[in-house]
Amino acid sequence: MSKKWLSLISMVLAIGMVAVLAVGCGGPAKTDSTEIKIGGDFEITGGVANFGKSTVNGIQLAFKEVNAKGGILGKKIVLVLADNKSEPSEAANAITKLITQDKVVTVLGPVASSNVLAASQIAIDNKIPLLTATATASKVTVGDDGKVKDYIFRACFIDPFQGEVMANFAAKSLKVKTAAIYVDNASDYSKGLAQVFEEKFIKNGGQIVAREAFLAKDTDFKSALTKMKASNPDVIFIPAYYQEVGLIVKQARELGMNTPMIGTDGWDSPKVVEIAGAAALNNTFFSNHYSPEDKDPHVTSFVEAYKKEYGQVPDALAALGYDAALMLIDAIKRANSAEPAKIKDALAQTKNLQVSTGILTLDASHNPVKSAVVIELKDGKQTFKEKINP
Amino acid sequence: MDSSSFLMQFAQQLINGVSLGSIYALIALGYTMVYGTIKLINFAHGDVYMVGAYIGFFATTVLGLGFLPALLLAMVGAGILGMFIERAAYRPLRNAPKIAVLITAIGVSLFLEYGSMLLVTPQPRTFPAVLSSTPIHIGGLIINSQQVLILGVSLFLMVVLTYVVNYTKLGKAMRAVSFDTDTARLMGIDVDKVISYTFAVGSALAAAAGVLVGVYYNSIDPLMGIMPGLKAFVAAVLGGIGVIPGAMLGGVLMGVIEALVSGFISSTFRDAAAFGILIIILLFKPAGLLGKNIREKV
Amino acid sequence: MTLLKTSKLGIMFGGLRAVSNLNLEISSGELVGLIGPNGAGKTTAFNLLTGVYQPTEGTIEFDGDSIVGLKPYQVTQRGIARTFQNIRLFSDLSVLDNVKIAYHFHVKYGLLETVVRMGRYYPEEEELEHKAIQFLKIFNLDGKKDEIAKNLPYGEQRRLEIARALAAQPKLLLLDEPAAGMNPQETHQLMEMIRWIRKEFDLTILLIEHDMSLVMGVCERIYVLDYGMVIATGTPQEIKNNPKVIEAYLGEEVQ
Amino acid sequence: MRVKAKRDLLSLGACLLLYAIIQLLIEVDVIGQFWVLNIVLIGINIILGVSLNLINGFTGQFSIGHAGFMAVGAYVGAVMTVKLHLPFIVAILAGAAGAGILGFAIGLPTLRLSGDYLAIATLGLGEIIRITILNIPYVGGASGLMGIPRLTNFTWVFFATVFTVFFIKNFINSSHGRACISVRENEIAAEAMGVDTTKYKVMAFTIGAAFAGVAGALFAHYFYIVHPASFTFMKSFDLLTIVVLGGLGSITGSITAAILLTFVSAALAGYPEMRMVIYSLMLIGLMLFRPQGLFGNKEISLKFFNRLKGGSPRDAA
Repeated sequence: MSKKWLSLISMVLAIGMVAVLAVGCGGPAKTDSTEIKIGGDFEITGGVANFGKSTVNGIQLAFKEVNAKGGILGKKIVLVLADNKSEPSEAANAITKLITQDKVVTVLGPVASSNVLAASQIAIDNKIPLLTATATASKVTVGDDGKVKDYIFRACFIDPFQGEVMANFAAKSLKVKTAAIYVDNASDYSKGLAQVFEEKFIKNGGQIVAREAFLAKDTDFKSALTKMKASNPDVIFIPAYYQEVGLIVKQARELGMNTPMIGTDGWDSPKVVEIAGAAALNNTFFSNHYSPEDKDPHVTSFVEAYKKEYGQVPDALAALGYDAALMLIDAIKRANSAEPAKIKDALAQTKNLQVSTGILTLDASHNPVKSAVVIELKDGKQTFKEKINP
Repeated sequence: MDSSSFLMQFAQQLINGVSLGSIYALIALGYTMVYGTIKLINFAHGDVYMVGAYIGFFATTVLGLGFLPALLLAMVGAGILGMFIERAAYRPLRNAPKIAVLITAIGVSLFLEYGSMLLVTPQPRTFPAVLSSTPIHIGGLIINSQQVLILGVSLFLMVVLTYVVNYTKLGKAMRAVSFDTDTARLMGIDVDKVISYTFAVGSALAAAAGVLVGVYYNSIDPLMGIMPGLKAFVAAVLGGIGVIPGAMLGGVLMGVIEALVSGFISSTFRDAAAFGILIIILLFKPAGLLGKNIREKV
Repeated sequence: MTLLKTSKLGIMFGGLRAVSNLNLEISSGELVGLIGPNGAGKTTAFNLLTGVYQPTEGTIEFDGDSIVGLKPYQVTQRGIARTFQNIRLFSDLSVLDNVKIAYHFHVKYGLLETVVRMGRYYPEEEELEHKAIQFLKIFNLDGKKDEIAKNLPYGEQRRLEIARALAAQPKLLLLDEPAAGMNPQETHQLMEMIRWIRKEFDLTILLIEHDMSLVMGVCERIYVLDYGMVIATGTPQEIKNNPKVIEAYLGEEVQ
Repeated sequence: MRVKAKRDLLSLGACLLLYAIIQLLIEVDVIGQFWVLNIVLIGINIILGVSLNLINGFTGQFSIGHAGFMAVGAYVGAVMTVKLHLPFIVAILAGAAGAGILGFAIGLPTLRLSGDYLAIATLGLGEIIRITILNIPYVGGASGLMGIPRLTNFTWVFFATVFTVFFIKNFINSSHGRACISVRENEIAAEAMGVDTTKYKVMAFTIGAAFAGVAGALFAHYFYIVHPASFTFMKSFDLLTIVVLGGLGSITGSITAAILLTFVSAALAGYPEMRMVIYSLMLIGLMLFRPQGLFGNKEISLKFFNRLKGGSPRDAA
């Protein structure tokens, strides 16, 4: 490469950087009266970028649909995205930018509970509602003092609910006495569920015979599985996301473990079947918001629309993102205003809202009350096992 | 647990460890080769491995190729990519401080990760089953045919590489460049070309690893190269970086350590143990297990 | 009074005996040369004396104490300073800083005084600078005190290295081929300077040199090393006429 | 000398003035929340960059585990306020002490290694620290430690930054600092000149780690939560980038690079999908353009800048 060329590239880069700086420092964006700006503080890069992407896809689909129908209050709804690099401090940074620079009226996101917790205080301080589609930790909506955080909402189950559902399912439906827990040590979602499951399972008279951990993005699970096999559990609880779940189930079966395996809504993705293979997944169960067998038109139309838009079947995060967007749209409509305080009040009163995953009502703690279903994977097909009401 | 079942478990963990370790070794081979020649920690190596896996993925799914053609295509593609990276990002810095090149390597690594994320989305893809996978049972122990294949391939490549480095003209040139770049140039060796080929070979190896791992775990994503890349580097250092059999030894050792720690101590401390053992070994053998400790002449 | 005494000093590298049975005895104030053909073990002997290598056998006594097992910096602090065959300056630092660093272990102020710049910091730094410049003056380098060491011409780099070694205020100065790469005129000046600094600083000097004119001209006593062993010792005149020495240098006569 | 003492006071005065101006702009809301946050981040990054520069740039020890020490400072600091209800200043000092002690304990054995081996060892140590934190339920493990009060503000960060910069600048310009630099320049010659190289390597490492701890404690008390995800080896790489981009052995360089990179990151927040791609290209471009870093190992000598940022050209004291 010639020197000249090199310095040319460097010059271009330097100019580009200055330009970026100039744009970035350009101060608060102007508010356009024909649109409603919603912030999206998401994991676009970094460790859980795939979850962030799914959730954003779901949200954007919902916004697109509503805009195609003329928007709300006569305005288009626009999602302004900011990346939090899958990291709490960046989540705080991103939400600050969204609120103070972009002047959004509500913020959707982030995915991980820890990132939501870092962002939520800033939302509260600025009196901007924050609606997370996916953060399951109880503390997200309720403070340490036990008070409900005014401006913070969520669209997903909380850890205690799903953990209890699966603990009960293991004890009562599978009638097992011993369980092993295989947890993603880097994920608060996973750890939160594991903790609740353990408590409830023991309360139901069960016994935890093994606790093993992996780290997100691991690909080899055989060592821990071999160890688990030796303790001979009746069931293995794997509160994790589909990519790792697929690999774990596959490798467990390869090691000759025919134990039933159970999990939570993170399992919901066709990838699980693709990775593990249909046969390996027999005798596995997980809790979810809805069952695809459920021929509810809301479910099928969502799945179809999503497939059409992105060329893939939605996973649980996409569905929850879509639901969160629907909740917000509904709240703005009911508030008949795009003022943050009014949106907040309307969100709190969300009731019997039809979303893709069912009928949703927010309780006093800003957590959705909706029934869960337990799904069995049979030859790669999701089949309805039982329904559990909260 | 009685002693026989303990032994069984121990043996199974060894199998798990060796199979995991052969994957580290496969990636470490390319790492160590590049380092051996130009003393650069090529942090983008793990990402070239990822790109290789994606080339293999698209070759099998879109082009409908079989395993071997896809593997070759991935190796060629990654080889070209490797040469390009070296040409564009590393060669202009040949005489710059090493640490500057390291930062560039980190830049390249980020570029590959997030560039691919833009191109292929961050969602994982599933590799089609282009190779059969049959569990083999040996008296209660279980091993997968693909694991045997991966181990075989890495051993094979290790032997081939050792041969190339020690007995071929290119290998001799590589060692000459590694020993003293300026003298090598004076001896009529086209240093740029040698380094370029080194990157091509190293990257092709990474791609081979990527495709094999893609088939074995059948799930790939744009960030899949980060941890294996780091661990492979650790493995290479453990074995003695720059030494080809060292990469193999280091890789297998890392795998076995991880398996034994998860199997008998605690899986939560698996990675910490791997790094810890690396540090302890370095303190006693500062150049790694098979590395020669070259003392500065005073 | 004996300043340095080694007895049966030796070191093995793998199977190679680089230095063996080395017995040196140097009195205070002496100026001694250490010569020998290439690979005779001269620099290795220096490295043994300064703690860079640990001997596999034998003893080193300096100023009445054993210094075997000490680290190089401890040896220096006891009073042995050296220069290197291949110049080892702090090449990106200024000439002045090079000398100041050698002064380092005489500085008394602590970390706290450093950071808040109180107490002994300013007075000592002032004195340090003053002394460093004094040393540079001796070597005629004070005019170049702010230049970067690696930009100096070769001869000046050699001088700077000696100045730096002197700044460590040693009792014994080890010079490893101080005249290497110098022209006869420079060598001559160096010779004068070596004599002068010995007198001025009341030093004992041991030097390795290939340049016979320098060794013969300046040293009072010479040790000749071959294959790691002392093969002769004596005054320059004695050495010149020693058949063993001639053989070592010119090779064995064909029989 | 008198002149130099006077110049120190002068730059200190300039710092106070700068502080007053920015604080005023914040009070009257000319600098909004977002930029306050980024100024705080800049301060924290300066502390991290300058302290890592002491290890990498001045002492020449290739360390890439700085995020680990930052993590220790953050967690120790947060435990002080959240669990033990101690005042903020105690948290900062405890964070510094915790990271410093760990730096000492780790540095003593590992600094025998050199070059790339030291690099990989420190990288490994950083990861070990993070994994260990993941496994301590007392500090929240994977959920992070929550409920940390926001005690850090511009004032704290500003003065901590000024203190760090002055501390390290004064250290470097002392006999101790020169001993550290001599280790970088030529370890064998340094030993031969009576410099206890191990001691100075460990000293630089300990001081660097302690300041990373300060930065960690400030960081923890600004973002309400500390989480292991904030301290991965990517964070260490970011910090290394600050040091190398600014110039190894240039304090003002690290300061400039910290400001530049934080601004770039903030500016790129508006392009979430392209952000890392642009960032990585910039990194490559800047390195090709200036492999020795923005300032090499020189300090900026423009007086106004020097006073403004509290840095100073290396005085030939």
